[in-house]
Amino acid sequence: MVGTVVFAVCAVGAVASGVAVFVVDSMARATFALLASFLLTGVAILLLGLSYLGVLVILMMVMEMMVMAVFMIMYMMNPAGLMPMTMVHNRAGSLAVSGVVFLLLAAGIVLVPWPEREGTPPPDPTLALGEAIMGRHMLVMMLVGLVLFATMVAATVLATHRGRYERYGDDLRRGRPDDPIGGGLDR
Amino acid sequence: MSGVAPPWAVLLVPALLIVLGYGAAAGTAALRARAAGAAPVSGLTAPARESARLLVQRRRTIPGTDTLLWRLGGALVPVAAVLAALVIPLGSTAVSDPSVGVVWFNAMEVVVWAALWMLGWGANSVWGLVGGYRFLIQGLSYELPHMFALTAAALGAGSLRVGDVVAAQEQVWFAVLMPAAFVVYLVSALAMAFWGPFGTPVGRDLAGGVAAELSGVDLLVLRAGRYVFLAAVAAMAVPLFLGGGAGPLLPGWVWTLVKTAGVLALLVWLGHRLPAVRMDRFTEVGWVVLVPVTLLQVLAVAVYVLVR
Amino acid sequence: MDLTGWLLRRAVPRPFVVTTVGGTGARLAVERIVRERGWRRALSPADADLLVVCGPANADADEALDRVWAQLPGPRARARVGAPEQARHALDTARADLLDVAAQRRDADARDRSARAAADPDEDMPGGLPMAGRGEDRDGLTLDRLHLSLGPALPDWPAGLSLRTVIQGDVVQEAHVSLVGARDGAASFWGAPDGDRGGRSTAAALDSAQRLLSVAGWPAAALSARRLRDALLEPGPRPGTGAELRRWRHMVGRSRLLRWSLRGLGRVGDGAPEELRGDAADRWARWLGRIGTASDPGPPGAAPGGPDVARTALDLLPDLVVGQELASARLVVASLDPDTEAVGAYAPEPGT
Amino acid sequence: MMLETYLLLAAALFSVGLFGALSQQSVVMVMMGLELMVNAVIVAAAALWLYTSPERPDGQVLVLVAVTAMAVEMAMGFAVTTALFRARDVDMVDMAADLADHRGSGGHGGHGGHGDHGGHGDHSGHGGHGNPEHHGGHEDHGDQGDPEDHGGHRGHEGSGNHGHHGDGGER
Repeated sequence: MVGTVVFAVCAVGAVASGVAVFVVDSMARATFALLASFLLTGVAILLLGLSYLGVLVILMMVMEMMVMAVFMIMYMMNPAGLMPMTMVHNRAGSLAVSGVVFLLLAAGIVLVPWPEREGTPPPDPTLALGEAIMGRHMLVMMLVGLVLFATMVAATVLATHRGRYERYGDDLRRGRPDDPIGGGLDR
Repeated sequence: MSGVAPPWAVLLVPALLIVLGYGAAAGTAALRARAAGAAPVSGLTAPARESARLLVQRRRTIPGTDTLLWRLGGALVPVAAVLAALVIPLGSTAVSDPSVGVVWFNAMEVVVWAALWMLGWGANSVWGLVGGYRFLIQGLSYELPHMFALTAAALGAGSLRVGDVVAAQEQVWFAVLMPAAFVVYLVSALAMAFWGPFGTPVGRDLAGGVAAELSGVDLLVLRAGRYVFLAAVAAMAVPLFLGGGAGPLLPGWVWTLVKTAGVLALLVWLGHRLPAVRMDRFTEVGWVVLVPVTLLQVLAVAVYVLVR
Repeated sequence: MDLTGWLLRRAVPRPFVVTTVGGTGARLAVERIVRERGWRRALSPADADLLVVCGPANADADEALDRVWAQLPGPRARARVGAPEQARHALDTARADLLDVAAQRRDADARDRSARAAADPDEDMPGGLPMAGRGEDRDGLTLDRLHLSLGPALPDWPAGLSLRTVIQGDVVQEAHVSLVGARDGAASFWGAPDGDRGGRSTAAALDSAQRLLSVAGWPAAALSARRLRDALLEPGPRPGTGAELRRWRHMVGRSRLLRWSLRGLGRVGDGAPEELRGDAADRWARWLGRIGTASDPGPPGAAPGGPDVARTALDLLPDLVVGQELASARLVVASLDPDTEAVGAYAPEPGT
Repeated sequence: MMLETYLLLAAALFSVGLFGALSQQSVVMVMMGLELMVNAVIVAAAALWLYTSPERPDGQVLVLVAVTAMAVEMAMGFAVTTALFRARDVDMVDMAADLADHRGSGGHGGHGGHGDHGGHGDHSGHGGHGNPEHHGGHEDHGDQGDPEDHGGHRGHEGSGNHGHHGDGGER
C-alpha cells in the first residue's frame, strides 16, 4: 500500500533528520535538518487527510526556518561547522532522560486501550475546522489572534533598542525620523 | 467545472513551463537586442546559445563551500516551480486539484526562499551571503501582501480549491472585481521570481549576488529555473484573477495558454522598463502601504460576498 | 562529432571586462564591439569565459587580474586591449583561443593537477580561510565583521579604484580608498581637448549615466545609453542620434522609481565642487541636464570635472559609504563616478 | 494500528526534541529542541483526532493552537536572544544563568563566549574569499584588522586564500 510506504519513509526520515539537528556541526545544516523534519511530518499530516493543516505546517515552517537561519548565523559561533566543536552540557544525563521518556511514552501508547473511532471524518476537514473556529471555538481564534498580536509588539520592543524618542527627537517634533538607514516613505 | 488530468500530464507541466520560460527568456533577449540597436529577432536564439555556453563551462569547486546545500539550493528553484504549477488548471483540468490548492501554491512558492538562501550561503562568498539576505528581506516584504491577495481571491470564491476559484469567475473576472489584489499579485509575482525590478538578490551591484560563484550547469539550472518559476507564477494569475480557461470560440486550454503568455509578456515588459527596487526602501512600502491596501481589499471582497 | 566543440561554436562568449587606469578609450572600443556582436558582459568571473583587460599593464593591477583569471572556470581565454585600435583583433584572437578545444582541455588538465597538488588540509584555518572577528556595530549587537574589497576588478566600477571595506551583514562599517596602478602624468580620456561639437562632454555624461543605471539595476536603459554614447563619439555625422537621445532622456528622466532609489544617498555639502553637491538624485539630474543641453545642436556643454573634482570625490567617498548598505554604497560610488584617470597617483590624506 | 504508529512517531520526535532542549547550550539550539517537541504534539493531536473522534473538530483546533504556540515561541525566543545578546553578549543558556541571581554576573559576558570557541567560522570564509581574490583586492589588507578583534588569530579575516579560489574546476 502506497500510503503506508510513504508514511514509513516520512516517519523514519522525520526522526532521523530530527536527530541530525543535534549531530551536525554546521548551524546552517542543523536548520535545514530541522526544516526537513518539519516537512516530512507535514507530509505525514497530509496523509491523515488534514490537507489544510499539513500544507500550513509546510508553508509556515519554511518561512520560520529561514528566519531562524538568519539568527543562527548572527548569534552562533562557528555557524558553518568548519571547526569541529561541541556545545552541549550534560550529554549523558539528557540522553538518559529522553530515552526514559521515550520508553514511557511508547509503553503508554502500546498498553493504553485506545477508544474505537466514533463517527467518520468530515468530507472536508478544512471546512470543519473553519466552522469550528468561527463558531463554537471562536474564543480560541480570538485568543490566538490576541496572543499573536501581543507577541509581535512584545518581540519588537524586546529586540529593538531605538524607540520613538530616538527617532523623532525628545519632544517628538522631528518631521523625518533620524534612522541609520531610512525607509522608503520617510516616516 | 474542474477535472483531474491523467497521470502522464505530470510530464506536461514541466514541458509547458519550460516552453513558456524559454519564451520569456527570448522576449527579454529580444527587448535587449532592440535596446542595443540590433535586430530583435536575434533574441530568439539567445537563450539557447547561452545554454550551450553554460553546458560546456566547467563547474567550480571552491574551498570552504557547503556543497550539499549549495547544489540543493540551485536544484530547488525549478522543482518548486513545477510543484507549485501542479494545481494550475489548463482549461478545466489540472494535474491535481486539492481542496487547499491556493495554500499549496503559496507553500511551494516559499520554498524558493530556502533555495536562494542555501545558494548564497553554500558558496561561501560575501556576495552570495548578502544576496541571500536580500532575498529573505524581499520575501518578508512581499509575502504578507501576497498572501492577502491570494486570500481575497479565495474569499471571493468561498473556497481554497483552484477549480472553485475559476468557477466563481463565470460572471466577472476577479481582476475586475478586486483590482488591488490583482496588482499586488503581479508585484509579488515579480518579487518571488526575483526578476526585473526585484532582481537585486542576483543583482549586478553584487556581481551576481547568490549566483556570483555559480558557473556551468549550476548557473544554467538557476537561470532556467528562474524563468520557469516566472512562468509558473504568471500561469497562476490566470485561474486566480483572469477567469481561467473561460473565453469565446477557442477551447479552454488555449485560452489558459494565451492568458498566461499575456501575463508573462507584461511581466517581461515591466522588467525591461523599470529600474531595480531597493529593498531597504520597499520594505516600508510593503508593510505600511501594501498590507493595509490588501486588507481593505479583503474587507471589500467580504462585504461583496455577503451582499451578493 | 565533437559535442563540446559544436556547443562552443554556438555559444555566445561572455567577457568579464576589467579596466585599468588609462584604459577608458580601450574600454569604450571593447564595449562597443561586445554590444555590436550581441555579447553580454559577465557579472562575475565565475560567469565569464573571456577576461578582457582594457588599458596599460601595471604590476599592482596585474596581480589582481591574475587572481581573477584563476577564477574563470574554463573554457577560458584572455585578452589585453592596450589601445582602442587593438580591440577588434584582440577579441577575435581570444574567441579563437576559446574555440581551440584541444588547448582548453590541456589547460583544464593542468589546472586540475595543480589544484590536487595544492590541496593541503589546514587544521587551524578550515579550507585555508582565516576566521572572522567581531566588532561594534550600529545596532549594538557586535556581530561578525568581514573584510570585503570592492574593486579594482568589479563590473561597472571606476577604473583602478579600490575600496577596502569592513562590513557587518551588508552594512559598510569602515572604508579606505586607494587607486591601483594610477600614476602621475597620465592623460584623462574625458579631459582630452574637445574638438568635435561638444559630443565628448555629452558622451562622458552618458558614460557616467550608463554606469549608474547598470548599478541601479536597469540594464536596458544602460545599454541604450552605451549605444548613444558610442554614436556620439563617432567622428562622422550622426543622423537621428539627437532624436534618440531625447527619447532616451525622456524615458529615464521620467522614472520616479529611479529617483526614489537615489534620493538621500551620498549627500555632499555645499563646500564641495558644484559637480558633486547634493545627493545622488541631484547628481543624476545634473548629468541628465548636461545630456539634455548637448542633445540639441547648440554650444558645447561644460567640460566634465577636472582632477580636483575627482580628487575631492575620492576624499569624500569613505565618509559617504560608511553606515550604508552595499547596494547604497555602490550607488554612491556610481553617482560620484570619479574620473580616476585625471587624479594621477593618489594617496588618501593621513588620518582618514 | 495506524494510531499507535503515529503516536510512536510523535513520541520519538518528542524525545529527540527533549534531548536537544536539555543538552544544548546555545539558546537557538534549545529552541530547535522545543520546536521538535511542539511538532510532536501536532502529530499526536492530528492522529488522535482522526482515529478517535473525527466528527468533533477539537483535534484540529488543538493543532492550530500548537502551530501558533510554535510561532510565538520562536518570535519571543529570538527577541529575548537579541535583547540578551545586546545587553550581555551572551547566547548560551549557562551564561544567562545569573539572571536567576545565584551566580555573579562577571566573567560571562564580554567576548569570552565567542572567543573560546573558535570563532564564527563561516563568516570568515565569507569574508575570506568573497572578494578580495575575487574581484582583485589586496592581499595585505588584513593587517589593518582592528585591535578589538579578540585573539590575534582572527585579525585578518578577509585576506587569505587567493590562490585557492577557483583553481579547481572539475569536469
